[in-house]
Amino acid sequence: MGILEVKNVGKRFGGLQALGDVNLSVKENTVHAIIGPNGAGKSTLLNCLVGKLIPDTGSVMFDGQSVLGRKPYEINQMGISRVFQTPEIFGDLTVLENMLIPCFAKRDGAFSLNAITSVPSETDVLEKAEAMLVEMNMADKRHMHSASLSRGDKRRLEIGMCLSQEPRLLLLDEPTAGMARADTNNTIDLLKEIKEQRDITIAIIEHDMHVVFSLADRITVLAQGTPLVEDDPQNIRGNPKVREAYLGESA
Amino acid sequence: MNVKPDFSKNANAATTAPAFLSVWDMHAYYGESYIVQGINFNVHEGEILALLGRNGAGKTSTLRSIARTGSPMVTQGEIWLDHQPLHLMESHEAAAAGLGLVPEDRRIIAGLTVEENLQLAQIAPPIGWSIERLYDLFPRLGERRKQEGVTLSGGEQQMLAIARALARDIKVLLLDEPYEGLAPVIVDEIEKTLIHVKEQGMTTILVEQNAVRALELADRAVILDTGGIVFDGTAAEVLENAELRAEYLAI
Amino acid sequence: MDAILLQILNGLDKGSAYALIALGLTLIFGTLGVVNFAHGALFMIGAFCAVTVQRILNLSYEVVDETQKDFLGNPLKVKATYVESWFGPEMGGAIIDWAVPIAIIFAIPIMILIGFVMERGLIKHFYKREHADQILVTFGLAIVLQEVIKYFYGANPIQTASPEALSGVANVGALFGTEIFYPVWRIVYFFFSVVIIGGIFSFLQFTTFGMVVRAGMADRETVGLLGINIDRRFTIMFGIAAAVAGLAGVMYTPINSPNYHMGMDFLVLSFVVVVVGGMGSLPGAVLAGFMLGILEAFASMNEIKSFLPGIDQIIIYVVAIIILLTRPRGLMGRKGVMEE
Amino acid sequence: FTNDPTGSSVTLGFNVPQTGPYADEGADELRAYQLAVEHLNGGGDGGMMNTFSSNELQGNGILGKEVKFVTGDTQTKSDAARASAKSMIEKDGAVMITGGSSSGVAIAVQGLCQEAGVIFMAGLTHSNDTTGKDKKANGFRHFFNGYMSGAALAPVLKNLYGTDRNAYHLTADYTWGWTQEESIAAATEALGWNTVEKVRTPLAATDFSSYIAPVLNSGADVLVLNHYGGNMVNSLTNAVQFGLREKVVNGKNFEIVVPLYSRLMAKGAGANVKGIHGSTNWHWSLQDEGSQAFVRSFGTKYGFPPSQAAHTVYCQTLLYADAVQRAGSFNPCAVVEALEDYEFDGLGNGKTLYRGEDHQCFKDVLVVRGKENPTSEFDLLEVVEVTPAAQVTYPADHPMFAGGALGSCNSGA
Amino acid sequence: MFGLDKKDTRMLLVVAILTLCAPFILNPFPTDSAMAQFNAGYPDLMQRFVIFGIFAIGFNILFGLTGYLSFGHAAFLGVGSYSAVWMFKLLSMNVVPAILLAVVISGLFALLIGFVSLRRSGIYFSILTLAFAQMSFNLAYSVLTPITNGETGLQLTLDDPRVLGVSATADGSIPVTSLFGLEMRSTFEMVVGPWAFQFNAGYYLCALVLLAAFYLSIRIFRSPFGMMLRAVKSNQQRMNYTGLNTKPYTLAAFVISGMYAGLAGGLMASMDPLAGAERMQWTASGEVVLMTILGGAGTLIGPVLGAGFIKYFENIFSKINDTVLHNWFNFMPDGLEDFVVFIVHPFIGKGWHLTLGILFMLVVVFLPGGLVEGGQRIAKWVKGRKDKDDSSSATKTPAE
Ligand SMILES: Nc1ncnc2c1ncn2[C@@H]1O[C@H](COP(=O)(O)OP(=O)(O)OP(=O)(O)O)[C@@H](O)[C@H]1O
Ligand SMILES: Nc1ncnc2c1ncn2[C@@H]1O[C@H](COP(=O)(O)OP(=O)(O)OP(=O)(O)O)[C@@H](O)[C@H]1O
Ligand SMILES: [Mg+2]
Ligand SMILES: [Mg+2]
Repeated sequence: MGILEVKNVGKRFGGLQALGDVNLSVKENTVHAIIGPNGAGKSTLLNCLVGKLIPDTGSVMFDGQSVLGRKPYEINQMGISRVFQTPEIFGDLTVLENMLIPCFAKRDGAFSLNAITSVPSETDVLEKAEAMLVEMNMADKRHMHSASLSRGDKRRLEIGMCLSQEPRLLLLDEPTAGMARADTNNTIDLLKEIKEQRDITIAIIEHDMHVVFSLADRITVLAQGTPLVEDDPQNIRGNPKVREAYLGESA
Repeated sequence: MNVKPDFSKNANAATTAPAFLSVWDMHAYYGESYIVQGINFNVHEGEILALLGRNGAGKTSTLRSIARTGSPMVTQGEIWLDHQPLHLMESHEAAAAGLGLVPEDRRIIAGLTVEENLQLAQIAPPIGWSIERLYDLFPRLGERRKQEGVTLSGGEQQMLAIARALARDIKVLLLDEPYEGLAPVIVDEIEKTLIHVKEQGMTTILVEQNAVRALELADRAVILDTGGIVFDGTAAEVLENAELRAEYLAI
Repeated sequence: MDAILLQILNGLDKGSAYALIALGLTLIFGTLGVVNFAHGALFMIGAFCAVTVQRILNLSYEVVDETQKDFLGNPLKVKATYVESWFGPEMGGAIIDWAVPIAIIFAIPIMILIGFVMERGLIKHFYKREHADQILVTFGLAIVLQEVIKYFYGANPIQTASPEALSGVANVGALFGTEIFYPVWRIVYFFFSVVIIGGIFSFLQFTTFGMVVRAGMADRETVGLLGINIDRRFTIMFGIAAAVAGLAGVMYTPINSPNYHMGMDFLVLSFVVVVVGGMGSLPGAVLAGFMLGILEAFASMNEIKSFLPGIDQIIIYVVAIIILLTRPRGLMGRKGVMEE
Repeated sequence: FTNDPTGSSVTLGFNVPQTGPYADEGADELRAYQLAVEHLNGGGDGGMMNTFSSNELQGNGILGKEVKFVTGDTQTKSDAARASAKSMIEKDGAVMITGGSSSGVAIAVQGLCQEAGVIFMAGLTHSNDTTGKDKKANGFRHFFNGYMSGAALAPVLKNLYGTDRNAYHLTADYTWGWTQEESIAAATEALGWNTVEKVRTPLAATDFSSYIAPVLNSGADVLVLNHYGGNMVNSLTNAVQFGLREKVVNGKNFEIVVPLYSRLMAKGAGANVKGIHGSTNWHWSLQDEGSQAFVRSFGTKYGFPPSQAAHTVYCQTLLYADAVQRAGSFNPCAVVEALEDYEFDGLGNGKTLYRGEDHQCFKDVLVVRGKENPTSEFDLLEVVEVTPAAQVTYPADHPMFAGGALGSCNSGA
Repeated sequence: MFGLDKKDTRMLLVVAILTLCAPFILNPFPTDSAMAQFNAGYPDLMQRFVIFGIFAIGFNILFGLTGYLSFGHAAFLGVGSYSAVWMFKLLSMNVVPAILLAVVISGLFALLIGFVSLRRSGIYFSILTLAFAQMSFNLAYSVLTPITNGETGLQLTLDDPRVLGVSATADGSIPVTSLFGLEMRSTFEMVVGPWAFQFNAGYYLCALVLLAAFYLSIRIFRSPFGMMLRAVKSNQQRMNYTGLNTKPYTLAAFVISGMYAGLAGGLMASMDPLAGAERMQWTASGEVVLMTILGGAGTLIGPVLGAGFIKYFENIFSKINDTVLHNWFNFMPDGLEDFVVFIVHPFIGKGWHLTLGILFMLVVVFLPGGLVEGGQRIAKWVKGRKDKDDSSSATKTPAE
């Protein structure tokens, strides 16, 4: 049994069957990559996992509990964090504040009327956020408005925010898109390290094969809403169907 | 010392190269932060220029300055496109003069369908590729012509953004990370298209994190770092110069 | 039965007034995204165009009539209008009588001009600003316009009658074989509204203008990058909206005597209509206008008031609340328009 | 006592609506106040000071002190009116507050003046409550009220329209409207009229079509509009639009009655007022000496005749000054004593009494009609009947005025 | 100090000094001078300044932090006023129970309206709140007259029960509001040369409440709760996917700001025991919106400034009339005097609205951050002249 069990999930948008019949099992403490052509339904699948969309059919179990029918914040409190395809951060807040919010959410739960203490006096949370900023190599930008970060930086910030929640399952939707090569490599290292240290499971969507092959323990190829194959990275690389439908010559 | 060339006349090949697009001593700010710090470069007709640099180097800002978006604010400098002074124009005039930008966050217009997004590009002359021809290039878009543009998958949106630029008859195409989020096969497709339009005489500036890929396509390269130009030469030179690659491109 | 038919007519008539005012507002507020608290003022200015035309046509010189005395006991100065002395009492009288329809001809260019000036001079700088700032600036503008009108025309209502030929009542019931008398001018108002609403619809529906403006609303920058001069289109849109508001005002004058704060009276209501109709939707605004008009007419019937006292005072708000709670974006709202 | 004027001048507070729907009435009141102050200080032609039955006023101010005034804006809102009155009392040291153009405001300010210990001379307020359940010892009203309108109108209506009538009331849904509706209905029912329906209309309504339409089928043959200001202008206009005036119901011509009329309203409703009856406190066309004197000095100064609001407040200013003069003191309690049960003449409505029990004034009430052929823009109403004071007088404990207590005068000491 | 950082402490102290010395500061002109017209240091207006300041501070907790623009906040103020007056009628003239009840009732009312309205966001939310408030106003004006006394407003009368007090005083008047015997209207007048300063018990009570309210709002702004609210404004989606439930956050902010409004309403009734229905009208709700924006939404001190600004105009400008103008300008030759008066005339007295409208426009156009930004610019200019090479201004700190 994997920590995440997706069974027979289907989703239609009007006339379009975006997800056909998806079965997926993600093992604890592995990196599971989902790849596939554009519009294959990868992001849609992720949306079904975090409560952004409700699948028409099927079930999604996380750690033995169903996530369907729960609000996004409840799912997150169960231990699932998500990085979006286009960065979703608090643009009006500073980088440090962005980092503080997930730390508070982790400590205080979904709601807390903590209106009397001041933020600077919450040393434990502050320390944690600062540490995460250092880890993400963004400590020098802590007082910038996050809206004015360059896009690569926004993405790194978002990853940091999710990591600081210490999720059990981290969902990444193209985390390195638009990231400079050096940072991409840093991110790969960081994710590897985190997986090792923190006992975390990662599901990642990526088009950058360099990232996929350096990280993934297992790869599912999705095409037109249904899994084409699921296998080890080596076998996927060699699979002619995948090469033709997805990788092209450049792989 | 640089001497300012006279762009407005038919530039004399002897003094300066017969540049098609010239950027001269351009400075730009976001509010009070000084981002583009006095850059000069030329692009010749029909060539592909790769504009490279780390995250936050100022690539996007440079493209947006050329396209006259107003943000960042260009405080000084001249931009000439085929003897037309872009720096005196507003963005819609620059677009009419022959500039097309594929912005980095795609900027698909909410509330409009795929087809309307394309039609919108053909309201103001000059008109380029027909919508049917664009659908031939990106069949996925043709299949989704009635779908609201912003609900497309990430990669599909990227296709739409590129198609929208081609829908206008442009002389210079500014591409801000066009491959981002695209499946490798599609990237191959687009590369072919770029070569095709280049053969027809289109001039292109390409910003791309996948530097090797960009350099293999490009004729020349400009490398930016913290808002200034640190290298301007042929693409081959960059590929050969390991030091340069390591320092600015981390490859 | 007749009573119900009559209330339906009343509802349609009220509704056409609401729809027309809301239509102008939704062009600015629902489409351009500017919270325009000066819209009521535009409506009011339209009405005062009619007042002004009437005043101009009534411009007169004084003739001393020794046989009569004024309130201080001096010989009475009798007024004679220039129009009548130029065109003769017959023709002149007719021209004065038709002041309100004549005002329409003047109001269109004037209102468009006011719209242009307002947009170019002020609103243009506020598209990107927060709604709060838009509220403050347009509210300030509304006060200023209102006070200027008050300064010149006073605070009391000014009677502006419809032409003799269009006043009085007509038997609408003839269509159904009964007798239902309804004021002619209100019927005119209804058809006028339908024509204007239809005209605006077809303009925005059958041309790309509407799409471009909507696109510009969603993302000005990108539309600019596609070579479209969005500023100019916004200005035109504003001019149209001002003209629609102004025409609604001109036509409304014979129904209720205009005064300087009539705009404020309608302002809140028109915002409610637009939002209930759904942001960004023209048909929504029109539908909501008619719906609220009819409901209001029914709520003011004695039969209903007697078991729900005061319902006519709150019916619009009650309906608004119910609709907004059951339909997240009003009747026909577009996603993403002013939802944050 | 509060704000005892110690210097060479005394300050009065004129608190009128300068913004909002009654701003024009407020402006006219201000003109009359200025005129009154001018006359009190010995300027101008003296106006009604010359016709006033009391000869105490000398044209040298009040008790020899020059009269100064401050003005404020009530905005026709109780809150704003009280704020403005408070600032006159607390900041400017006014010993008397006067003005207003709506009953709610008058009652609210009257309450304030009672608490603060200054005299309040109510301006235009027609609700029975002002000198009924909300009466206050420090407040006096020169204007007439709903009951008096009914009492004055009833005999005229009887003569004109007979005793067999079905009346339909449209009433502005707030306290003034209710008291007027009650008064008129009682007065007409006493004639033998039948009240078909009493319908409340929202104060904010601008289009009354949906309230007018049911009148057509109700069997009523008289419509009573208990509306004031913009409400009345619109409801009357709408009623005429719907052809009510041309209708014949129960074999009789359909009639409309507007119990409280003013010239400014008549102007707003234009031709629609022609032939419609109502009551008013005073009209410039009155031929008595006092009215003539007032119209002359007002008309000469401003170029048009005064409204009833202007007349009311002018009288009140003179009456206050006269009372102080007679009492020999600005002390509110002395003024109250001087005004209570004071009878005088020469201020336009014949012999007038300020009744001590409720501080209501009793004088002749005018029944007017919209003029068919006005000779000028001011000549909109004609007086059909001057109802003598005796006919509109009621006992102080009349049920319509029950509840509340006058209390005792408060000098603020 | 007080758990605030240095900057906030300084601001709190400045506000404290300003409010406590207001009777001096607001009366800068000698009583008999022509400029005395501009003096605002009399009890009623000073009370209004601070009461509307409280109202605006509360409104800003909702609007400034979460961006939810309520167009019905006046309803809570009205409800607070009515509750307080009822307390005076039924219980006693002591202001404490009245104010407490005002806060509690308006809090409950806010909970109800907030719970429903917060199901929508953006303009839809604004219109829902507007609809609720307009309904309350219309009903208060007519059908609910037995509770609200309609148009006239709820007033005290001589026959109210007042179980813990007296219905009428010995000399037959209505008793006055007090704080355990200290009458709210008692005023001590201090005459210094040509100046007269008034120290009013009611004002000082309001001022202390304002300081407490202001202090609390600083704490809220600087607390994790305040940060969460700003995050809600910035990106609700991210909030949800970060495991935070936005609804209770916004609802709590709504209720808190409703209670502030109720507090203001209760104080208003305590200073002047009358509650009018117009307090609940949309124009009143609009006024607090304008105050907040005019002062600077999302800043701490802005709403108070905005409230003062508008109230000053309403009460001072509207009272300038032609006679006053002639007094000011009578040093000029006659013709010129008349001309100047003629020019100024439309803007004062009954034209005060015109001036206010023009000022609204000028402020938004030239000071996008409201009056606070004006202050900041002046401060910066002064500072810039002191040390020209201070270049730390590049980073934009959240304004206060
Ligand atoms: N709200 C929607 N309405 C209609 N169609 C939708 C909607 N959302 C997604 N789709 C369609 O569903 C398909 C799957 O989209 P999805 O975003 O999951 O693709 P993806 O695998 O993430 O692709 P990419 O790699 O390009 O991001 C796409 O074809 C998309 O156009
Ligand atoms: N709106 C903005 N306001 C203020 N600063 C900004 C803004 N946008 C970008 N910047 C800053 O300008 C600098 C250059 O940003 P730019 O987006 O041009 O970089 P880039 O080279 O395109 O980077 P990337 O590869 O990450 O897209 C960065 O330091 C960024 O923080
Ligand atoms: Mg995707
Ligand atoms: Mg970039």
